[in-house]
Amino acid sequence: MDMLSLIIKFGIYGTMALALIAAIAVVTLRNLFHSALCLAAVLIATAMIYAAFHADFLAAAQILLYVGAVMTLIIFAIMLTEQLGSKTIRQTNRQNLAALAGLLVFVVILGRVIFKTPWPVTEKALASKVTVMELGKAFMGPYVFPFEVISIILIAALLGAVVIAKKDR
Amino acid sequence: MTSFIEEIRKELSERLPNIKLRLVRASILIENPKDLTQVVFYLKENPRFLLDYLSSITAVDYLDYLESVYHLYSMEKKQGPVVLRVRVSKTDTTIPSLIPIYHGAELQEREAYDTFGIIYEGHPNLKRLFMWDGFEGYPLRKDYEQEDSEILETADIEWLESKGIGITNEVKEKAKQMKMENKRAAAQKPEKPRN
Amino acid sequence: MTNFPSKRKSSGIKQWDHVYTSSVQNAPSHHWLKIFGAGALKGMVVTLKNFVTSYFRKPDQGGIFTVQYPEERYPEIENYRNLPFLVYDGSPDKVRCVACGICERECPPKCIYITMETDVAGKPVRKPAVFDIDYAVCMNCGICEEVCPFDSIFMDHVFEIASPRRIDTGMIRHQEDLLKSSEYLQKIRPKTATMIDEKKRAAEEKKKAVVKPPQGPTV
Amino acid sequence: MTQVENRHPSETLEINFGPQHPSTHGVFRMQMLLDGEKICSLKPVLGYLHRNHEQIAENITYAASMAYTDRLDYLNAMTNNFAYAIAVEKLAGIEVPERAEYIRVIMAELARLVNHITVIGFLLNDMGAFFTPLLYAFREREKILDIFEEVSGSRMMCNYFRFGGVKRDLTTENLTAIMQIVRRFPAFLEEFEALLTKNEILCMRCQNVGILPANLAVNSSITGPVLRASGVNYDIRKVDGYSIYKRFDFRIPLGEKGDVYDRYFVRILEMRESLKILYQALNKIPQGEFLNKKTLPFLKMPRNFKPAVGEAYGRIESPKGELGFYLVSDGTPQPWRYHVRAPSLINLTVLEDICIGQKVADAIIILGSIDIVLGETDR
Amino acid sequence: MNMPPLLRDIEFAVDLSFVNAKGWILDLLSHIVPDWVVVFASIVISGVAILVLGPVIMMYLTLLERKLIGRIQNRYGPNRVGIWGLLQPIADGIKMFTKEDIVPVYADKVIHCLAPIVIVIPALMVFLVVPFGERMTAVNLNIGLLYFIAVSSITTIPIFMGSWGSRNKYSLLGGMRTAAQMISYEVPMTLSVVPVIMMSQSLSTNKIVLSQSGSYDMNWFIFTPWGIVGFIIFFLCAVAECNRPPFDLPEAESEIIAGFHTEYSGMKFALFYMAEYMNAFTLCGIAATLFLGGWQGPFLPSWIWFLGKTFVLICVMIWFRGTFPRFRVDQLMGFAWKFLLPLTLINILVAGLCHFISEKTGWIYSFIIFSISFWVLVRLNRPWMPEKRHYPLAN
Repeated sequence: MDMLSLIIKFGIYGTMALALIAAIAVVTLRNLFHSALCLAAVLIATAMIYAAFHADFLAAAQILLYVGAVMTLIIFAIMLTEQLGSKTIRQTNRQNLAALAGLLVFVVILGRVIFKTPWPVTEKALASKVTVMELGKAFMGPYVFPFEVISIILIAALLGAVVIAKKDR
Repeated sequence: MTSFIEEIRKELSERLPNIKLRLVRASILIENPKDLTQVVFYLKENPRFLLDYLSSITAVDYLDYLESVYHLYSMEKKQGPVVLRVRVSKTDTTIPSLIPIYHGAELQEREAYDTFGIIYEGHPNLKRLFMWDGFEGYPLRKDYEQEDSEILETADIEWLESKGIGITNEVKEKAKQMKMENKRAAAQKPEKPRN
Repeated sequence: MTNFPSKRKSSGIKQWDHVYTSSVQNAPSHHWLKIFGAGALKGMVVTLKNFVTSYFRKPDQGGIFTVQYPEERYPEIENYRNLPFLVYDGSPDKVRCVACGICERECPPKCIYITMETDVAGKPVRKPAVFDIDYAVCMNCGICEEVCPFDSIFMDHVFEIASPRRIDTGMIRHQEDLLKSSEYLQKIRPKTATMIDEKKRAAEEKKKAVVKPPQGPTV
Repeated sequence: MTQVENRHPSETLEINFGPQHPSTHGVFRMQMLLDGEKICSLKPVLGYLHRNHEQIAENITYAASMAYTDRLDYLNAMTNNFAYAIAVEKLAGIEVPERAEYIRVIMAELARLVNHITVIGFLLNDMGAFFTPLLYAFREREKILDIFEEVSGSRMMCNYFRFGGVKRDLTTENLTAIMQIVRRFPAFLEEFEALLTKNEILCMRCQNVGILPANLAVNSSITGPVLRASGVNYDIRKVDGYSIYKRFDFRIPLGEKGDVYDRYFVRILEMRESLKILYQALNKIPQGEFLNKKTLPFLKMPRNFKPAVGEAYGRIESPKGELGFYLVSDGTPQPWRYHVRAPSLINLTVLEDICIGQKVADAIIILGSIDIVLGETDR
Repeated sequence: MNMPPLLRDIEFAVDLSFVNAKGWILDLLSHIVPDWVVVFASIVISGVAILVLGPVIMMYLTLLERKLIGRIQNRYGPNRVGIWGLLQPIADGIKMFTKEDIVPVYADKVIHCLAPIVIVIPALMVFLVVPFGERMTAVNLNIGLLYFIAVSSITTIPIFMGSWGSRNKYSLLGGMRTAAQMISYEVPMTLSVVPVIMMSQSLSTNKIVLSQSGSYDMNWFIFTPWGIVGFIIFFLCAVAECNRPPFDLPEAESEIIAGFHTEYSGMKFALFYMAEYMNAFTLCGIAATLFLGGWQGPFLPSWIWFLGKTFVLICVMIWFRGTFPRFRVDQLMGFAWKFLLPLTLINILVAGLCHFISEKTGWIYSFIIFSISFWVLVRLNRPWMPEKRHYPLAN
């Protein structure tokens, strides 16, 4: 366990901690714009974790899709609806007890799932680095059907958006 | 040129007999301001004159009455100016606005109102054109007394103090005293230059 | 480049038309030539030409026409007028000005202030005691130079007199700051100075030729 | 279940394109109500440069306020002096000798060239071309302003015209210098047009933007290139034929649709017409006195210039439109009433009608193409 | 290449001078410190190189731009500070440091101050994948290009933060325009890169450059039919991506004062400025890598070739700034979605076609396809084409 891997381990734990803090901040911050930015921070932190585990395509895709596109649209929405963004609207609805109970139930279920399922960690999977070439082949090879179905769903979403936007012209 | 004015005057007196007109210095004076719109509308629509271009509206202060002068041209027939005049006393200064006939009169009437105080009825938003809305008085009238910027009034002193500028006491006394006699800090009229 | 129609003989409007109608406007615009980017490319060619010619062309043929102000200066233009000054012949106390006050009256923004000097007995002497010009108010229109009957006030060529504040920074020039010698006038305004000298010489000859009894001083 | 009206009105943004804005050509303010980028309403607010020019003119003599007319439309002082000189000559009945008329026409047409290239330069600046067309225009403008400086004494505040003529005669060097400029100007225009006229982005930004129909233009008493761009043939040089414009062969370019592109291109064609006038005037300028002998004493004593009681309205075709002076005299050296008919102010009446419905970027260009100068608008 | 051995050694040495320098430092260090520190040191060295290279490039790009635009407009650029104005960037830097840092009263302080920092990070991160020379890529990622596109898409968020944080109507408008422009120009940019990836069968920038070597290192991708069209589209999108004229809507001085950085002054404004110029440099670098064969070139050392090509592309960007007026928002978006996007799809089709048929016939087919598609697109975008106007001369 030489020093370098130690530093890297600490780095990973650091980013995980950062992601956790940012996630909590998203829920608790009053100003909506701040919480949107914390959401972006969470997404970038997860991308960093992917990169640390050598899933570089996933990291780049995560940044490109989530931070580049989804976050931009969320912030766009916040900026467009004037009242939503500026005034700090009361976000809590005073039902702390119910929320706490729900949280406990959720944590218990999650814990059992994590410890019960046998994670099939094979040596080969850890060693081999999946290159983009293989991903491409997989998309066009065995997984071509789900790939096409997703594209159809996206086009449907696109048409829906156009119809809604066109309605008030 | 005068023959053109004569011709118009003859035409007007025939067509609109009940309107009193007078020729003043190669221009047509309409006695009663109220029938201004009728005359102008007639001149604009009549195929012989077609005065479709209102060049300028000017207000002039002749001490005992205010006068509004209109220069009309015809862009079709490229004919020279037809000058109309309307006189109105200093007290009730209302003249019918020409906006329904000429869209171009809007800013010029606002300017005449701002500098001379002629109220044009029917003007969509008759506000002051150059001065800020809180300005009293009409600057281009002959009897307008300009405010003297050296002498401070109580209102000025309050504003200055709100901005944190110290004022000496005797200036304040003078302002209070002027307020008692409710005199305005008016500048003396520029004395006639020595001939 | 369009050359000039000097040699063309046909009179009337046709003669100028071909020279001045813009060649771009009636350039043959065949359909296929009108590809989308053609206009933009032509614009870029113009800027490229200007970029290249700026290195070796003379100033007015597309070269660089900047004058580096403090080092290089623009050639002095004789008729330039900026801020008046008073002229004296010989020594500063022999001022041409007789304090008649015409320029004070005619100055549009009223920035000249003159008081006539009175000698011991209280009789007015035809010389100005106080002659102030407020350089901050003066709009250098040159009317004082035109109306002065005694050719004593002229427009100067100095323009580097900026000052940080408008009031009490010496912008109100008193008589001693305004006085400049007639040689200075000759240097900056040669044409007007020579014209005034001829007028003066002609007046002397007329006076010598017709010996008239001297009238009283005209106020 | 009632049909919920889901279309909540998107909130409009109230913006002030205020006195300090890089492209309002001076201290002019537009109160705009924006729905996204589209303009819902636009109120011009004036008065930031109001110096009460007309009251000043009533306290000083006729000759003194000639110096003030330079400050009306400070882009071309020569045409302001020309209009004021014509008005006073009409009032007092002074005629102008031949040579002076030619000098006046030459100076007025040079001022028109300066105005039109500067306007196109600033219009391109508003469109975003980073100062390049403006600096090409300024290169030509410098040469013409040098002529003005040699002749009148100052580059922009010329104060060159006097009642009955001009202040100083044109020497032969001045004439050759002007001929030099006129000779090289078409080449500059070729280059300027090559850069701009067929430029796709300029066509995209200008064509069918801010269309001013002809009848609305006439009804709102619009004059100048803006009116001619809408296709109305009305140029005071041809209509009144004041001064000696009747002797020159020149044509009036008319636009087709009255949008920003037409106003830009009509100004370029007008520059070509001014070049024709300049060329003919420079060739036919006679010798002779440059100032009417009768008005010479008034130069020395402006106080004695007391025109007869009466009124006069003199107007010329200034590069911005019809510039008129309405003077009423009561026999004293000061005018009783001095009113300036400012083309910039009156051309603003249509600003709101054209801009409604256009985008924010178009409003800036439309204002640039109407070409107002605040000195003349606010007086 | 049959070059005399001596000349080749010199060229080789000069070419890899920077790589050798780093290697020399590293093995000097390895004698002193344990090996894991050496790994760390190599990261630090390349990091420091980028952190120094970025701002210096930005400073001298501003000077180059002001000089070139000055010459286009027949005037000198800055020449008062230093011999040809060479010290001008340093003077600007000092000015930026000493200028007062104004934060508007109602501004959202945290976001207002965070925005300039967040915008510089992606601008610097992109330097990782730019291949400066033979073995001089900072990190040889095998998804280099995807990394570049992902990181350059982050710049939208700080611009939003800037426009929202400064609570100013003009910057709000600027923020809206930025979002519209960034999203609508990212799509054609990504698609115009696809043919390059298809032909070089890899996302790593190094492999892309290597696949463009060949006889005299000159068979660059731009010499293929789809390469030209792809290069033009990529370059236009690059100009739009870093908000430079004729696509500089977000900071249109004449309309919305300075767009999203209206309320910024002093060092914060300098950071925005730096991010813009670094984006311009990296985008030109990537354009050179993808289409002009990166550091491939017959004789000169590799990094001179790369910097030369990027320099030429930057001069073209500055040339655009000196010539063109600005698009309007709807025309800008229309140009991207209705003109560039279909063209990139057709370009991918032609690239595929060229892969399977021979060189010569490839040119003919692609010329036919492109001219037809170009004509159809121009026909479809009829409202934006310049109309022919007739101006009668009445008298």
